[in-house]
Amino acid sequence: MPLDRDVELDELYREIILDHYRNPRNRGSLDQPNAIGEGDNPLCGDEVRVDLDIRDGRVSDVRFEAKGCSISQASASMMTEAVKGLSLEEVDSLFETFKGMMYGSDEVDVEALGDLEALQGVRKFPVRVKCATLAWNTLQEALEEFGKGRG
Amino acid sequence: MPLDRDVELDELYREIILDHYRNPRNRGSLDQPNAIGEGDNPLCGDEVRVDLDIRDGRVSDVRFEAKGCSISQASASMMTEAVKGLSLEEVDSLFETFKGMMYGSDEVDVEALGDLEALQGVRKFPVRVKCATLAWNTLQEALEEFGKGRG
Amino acid sequence: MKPSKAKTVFDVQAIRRDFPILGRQVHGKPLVYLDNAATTQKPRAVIDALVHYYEHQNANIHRAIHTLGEEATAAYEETRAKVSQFINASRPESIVFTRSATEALNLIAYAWGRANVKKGDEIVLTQMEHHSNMVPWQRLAQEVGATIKYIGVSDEGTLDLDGLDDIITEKTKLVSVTQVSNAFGTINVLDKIIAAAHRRGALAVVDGAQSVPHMPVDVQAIDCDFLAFSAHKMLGPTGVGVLYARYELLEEMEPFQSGGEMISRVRLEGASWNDVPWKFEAGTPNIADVIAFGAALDYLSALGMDNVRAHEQELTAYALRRLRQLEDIIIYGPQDTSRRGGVASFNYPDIHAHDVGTILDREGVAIRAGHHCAQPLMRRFDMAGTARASFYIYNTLEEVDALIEGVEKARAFFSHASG
Amino acid sequence: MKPSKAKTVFDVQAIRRDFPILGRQVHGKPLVYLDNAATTQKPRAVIDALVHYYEHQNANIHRAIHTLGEEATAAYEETRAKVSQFINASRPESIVFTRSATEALNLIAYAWGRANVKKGDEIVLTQMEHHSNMVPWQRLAQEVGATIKYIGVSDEGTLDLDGLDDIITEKTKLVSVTQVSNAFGTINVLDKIIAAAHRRGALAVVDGAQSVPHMPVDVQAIDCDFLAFSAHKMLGPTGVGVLYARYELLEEMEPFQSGGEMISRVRLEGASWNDVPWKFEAGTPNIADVIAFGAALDYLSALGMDNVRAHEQELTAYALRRLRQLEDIIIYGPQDTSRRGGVASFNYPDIHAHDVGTILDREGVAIRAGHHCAQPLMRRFDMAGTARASFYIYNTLEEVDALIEGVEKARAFFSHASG
Ligand SMILES: Cc1ncc(COP(=O)(O)O)c(C=O)c1O
Ligand SMILES: Cc1ncc(COP(=O)(O)O)c(C=O)c1O
Repeated sequence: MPLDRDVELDELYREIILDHYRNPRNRGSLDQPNAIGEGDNPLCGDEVRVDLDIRDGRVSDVRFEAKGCSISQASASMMTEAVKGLSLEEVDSLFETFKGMMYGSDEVDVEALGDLEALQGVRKFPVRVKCATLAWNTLQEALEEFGKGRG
Repeated sequence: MPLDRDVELDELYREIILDHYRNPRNRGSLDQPNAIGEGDNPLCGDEVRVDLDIRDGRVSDVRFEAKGCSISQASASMMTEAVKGLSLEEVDSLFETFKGMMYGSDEVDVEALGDLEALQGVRKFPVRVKCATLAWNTLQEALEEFGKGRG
Repeated sequence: MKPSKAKTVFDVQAIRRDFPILGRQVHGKPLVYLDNAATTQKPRAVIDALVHYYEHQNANIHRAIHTLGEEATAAYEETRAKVSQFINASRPESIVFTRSATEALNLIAYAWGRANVKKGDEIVLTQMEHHSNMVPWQRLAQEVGATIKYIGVSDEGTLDLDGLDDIITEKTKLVSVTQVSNAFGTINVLDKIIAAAHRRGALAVVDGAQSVPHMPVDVQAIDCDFLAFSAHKMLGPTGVGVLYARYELLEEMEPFQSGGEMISRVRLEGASWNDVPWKFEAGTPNIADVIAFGAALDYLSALGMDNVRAHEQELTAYALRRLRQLEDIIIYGPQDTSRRGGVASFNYPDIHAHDVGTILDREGVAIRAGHHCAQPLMRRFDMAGTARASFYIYNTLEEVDALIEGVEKARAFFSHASG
Repeated sequence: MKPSKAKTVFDVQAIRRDFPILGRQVHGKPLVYLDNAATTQKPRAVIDALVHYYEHQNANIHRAIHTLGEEATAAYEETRAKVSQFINASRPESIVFTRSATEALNLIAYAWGRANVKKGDEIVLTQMEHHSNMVPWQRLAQEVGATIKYIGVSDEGTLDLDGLDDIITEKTKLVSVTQVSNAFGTINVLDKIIAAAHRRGALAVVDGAQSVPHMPVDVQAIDCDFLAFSAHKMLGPTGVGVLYARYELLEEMEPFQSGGEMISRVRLEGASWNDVPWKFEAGTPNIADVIAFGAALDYLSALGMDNVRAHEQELTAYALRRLRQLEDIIIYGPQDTSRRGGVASFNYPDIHAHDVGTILDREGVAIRAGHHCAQPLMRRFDMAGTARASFYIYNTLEEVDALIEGVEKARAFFSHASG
């Protein structure tokens, strides 16, 4: 139904998002994670869990489990791909850039986001923004807990 | 200011009411009441206390103390005059007639009310009806308590 | 497929004209509002009642000696009488105004529960309760050391009443059950449960948030001790809830909140309480909205609650029929519309309800997607949520068609996009 | 006597045109509304905001995936941000919406008080508190075995702060004081009291029901821990109250009511809570009225709270001046209008306030007569009540003249009638 296409909707559900939704990367759990985050969105019931293996200040491995909509699952999957191998500082700064994009700041260098840039279309759907940021917030909490444990 | 007179207001504050307000009858307390009622109007803070001496099923003596507006005080004063000497059944039936008048029932024999009839004008001022009935409700509670004590 | 030609029980087009919001467009499409279990739209008469109040009568009530205050007080108390009639309470003093059904349930838990439920006692709920009829009891139970037992839910989404006698026992102090499930639409048969509660000396609370707006409800016939519901789910304004209680219970109970309006005397040493029901309405109440709620009750009474029910049943039957024809779809709750309110709750196994909701919204169709504040029920069916369309007096068969088209579009969108 | 020619700080006639109710007649006379401490009238902008909401956006909030729900949620949260700015809170999450100031105070007593006030602890109030800031603490104290101590009131109607150090002690857990007396208009100087409370490790609650509507209030400057006020006393709709609390306190506190909206996860075994402030807003909130309250805040902000205060001070000074000229009259509270809000509270020794109120009403003048929900203060002055005129932005010097004429008429009526 080409004549009937809804451009904003196509922007929300970009092909790459649907691909991550259907074929999630890094789904599952780690045997011995040294940081774990659990998050949920009280407003819609989405739930996510992130397992991390952090070595020498870097994310050496990461897995996720999620119940939720295509956006929250795709976002979680894309996030794990994006952060694997990054230093904790790099993760922080990537999250800042990502939030900047989701909350519509103009100064964001979307180039730096790689595939994550595909989530831009969510901005037009304010209620879905929380779906896109859930995994990231959960990751951040896990890293904070990890930081405290060492601190 | 005769041209400026407000008929309904004059009906509310009939001369006889103002007289009872200024020169209350049976004000005070009894030395040995065998029934006491205390009532208040939570909405405006009016307070009334009724002391009764009941003998052989009749109100042989009655006194009241009241804090409140002209209507509540005059009504209490007029009530004491009206019930003194009546049998408890007669008090009941007088109260019914009185309530009938205050709540606008058409079938009321106002003749039977004597001076109390002067309180008719209060009907036009719904918020003041409670002021006029306070003493009566208090009396009734005292009689109920008395009845229980004997029952 | 064309909409059924069956004539509905009242003139829906005339009703629609009474609801200004139904003229609105969403994303360039006419609004199709199917989220009525969350809140309903308001007829002109209710909006006008608010405007009239604020333009002509606005004043604080119960203690005013002036004309505005007198008029506002009379109008406020008139709604109490209307509510009482609407649910056939034996007297208006059985009606307490709260902010919401939620507050009404909390009031019971605080004012009755704290005084009457003790360590070792039991409270009986069902697995399909709305969080508002679950969390207040969980907190009460935890605080006093009581236990909560749940009546289970069958695969069909109905209450499982086998073994009721093992659940409601001598230890039970209170049974609280929803009359209609907001998540699936299941109409619960209450008489067995309430009779069992009373037989054991327990009180029966009915959550009427989804029943009172949609069908005739008679508290004396149901024989409940408490009933809670919300004005905003039955054409009324937001911010008004109702607690019905047997008058004697209200008399025995201590107040919940305290302050202005609910007192008789206050001294530095303590206070005594006003009469029932004002004892339970501390502070300035939501005067304007209570008064406007009266207009909502008038509107529903004029339609007749039997007709409201019949209209919703017709829409629901049609919606279920059409949904069943969609491939792969899962529909929750009883298929028999005589046992089901105006709710259609469904899922595609491979499309999340949120995604269906978003695509429907682009078509102007407003449904709810999620757990519907009934997470334990969702878990019972091992899912995060459902897509839920819920109907009311102004909905039409054509709007059901729009829903179905939207659902088909969601399906097509996801398969097209994947293709 | 002619009204003072002093030009008021803003264009009152223009303001009056914004208030539809001011065109109303009462007993054939133009309405003179001087009962603003009980509730204020509403400008067209607030009424329009309600109508606009119900005609265009009405939906349940926070969990909706559809456009109406999204818009309603944004508008609701926007008012939270406006309230936060209005009282200079450090963040919007410090603002909890309740039904009323009364509910805000009860929320503190239940959710903070029950957890933190223990047997033998002390709570400090004043003798001039409104019942809403007295009875909840009395009940709390009775329940846990704490003691209430009162700061006394001088003959002038001000707080007696001598001996404050004997009243607020190591045992004090909480001090709750009104910023402005609703009965007399006294403005209380809070800094000494709040500093004393904090020095002893107690929390400070401010009842702002009569201050926030009438003067600039800055919670950070006052340094209070909690502040309570009501929308309906500041041009807003009925049914909305505000609790401000320091964010960290809200985080520590357990919820008050529970149910929908305020949860994070619910299981059959128990629940966990949503973030602050939603944790404290159980059930469907009063969405429409919160949104319309935003329009009231805009209206007041546009006028400027300094100007509101200045206008009321001018009216009050004029009213006190004229009242003082009446023979035999007794006026309560400070005569110095810099220490007094827009309230004139008075009595004739031989005419009851109700009788004055009734006669004024016949002249179209609405005042309050009675105990003003401050019975202990009335007892302190050994009276059942007072007649109280209270002013707001739309009142004029001419309306003060109407008040005085009415009072003279009451006086004449009673002496004429007795003659
Ligand atoms: C069954 C049921 N109970 C209680 C409630 C709570 O109603 P409110 O949010 O108006 O308090 C709802 C509303 O969703 C409901 O559907
Ligand atoms: C000083 C004060 N505190 C509290 C209240 C209670 O306000 P509400 O009735 O809106 O809860 C009032 C209102 O009369 C008041 O004047």
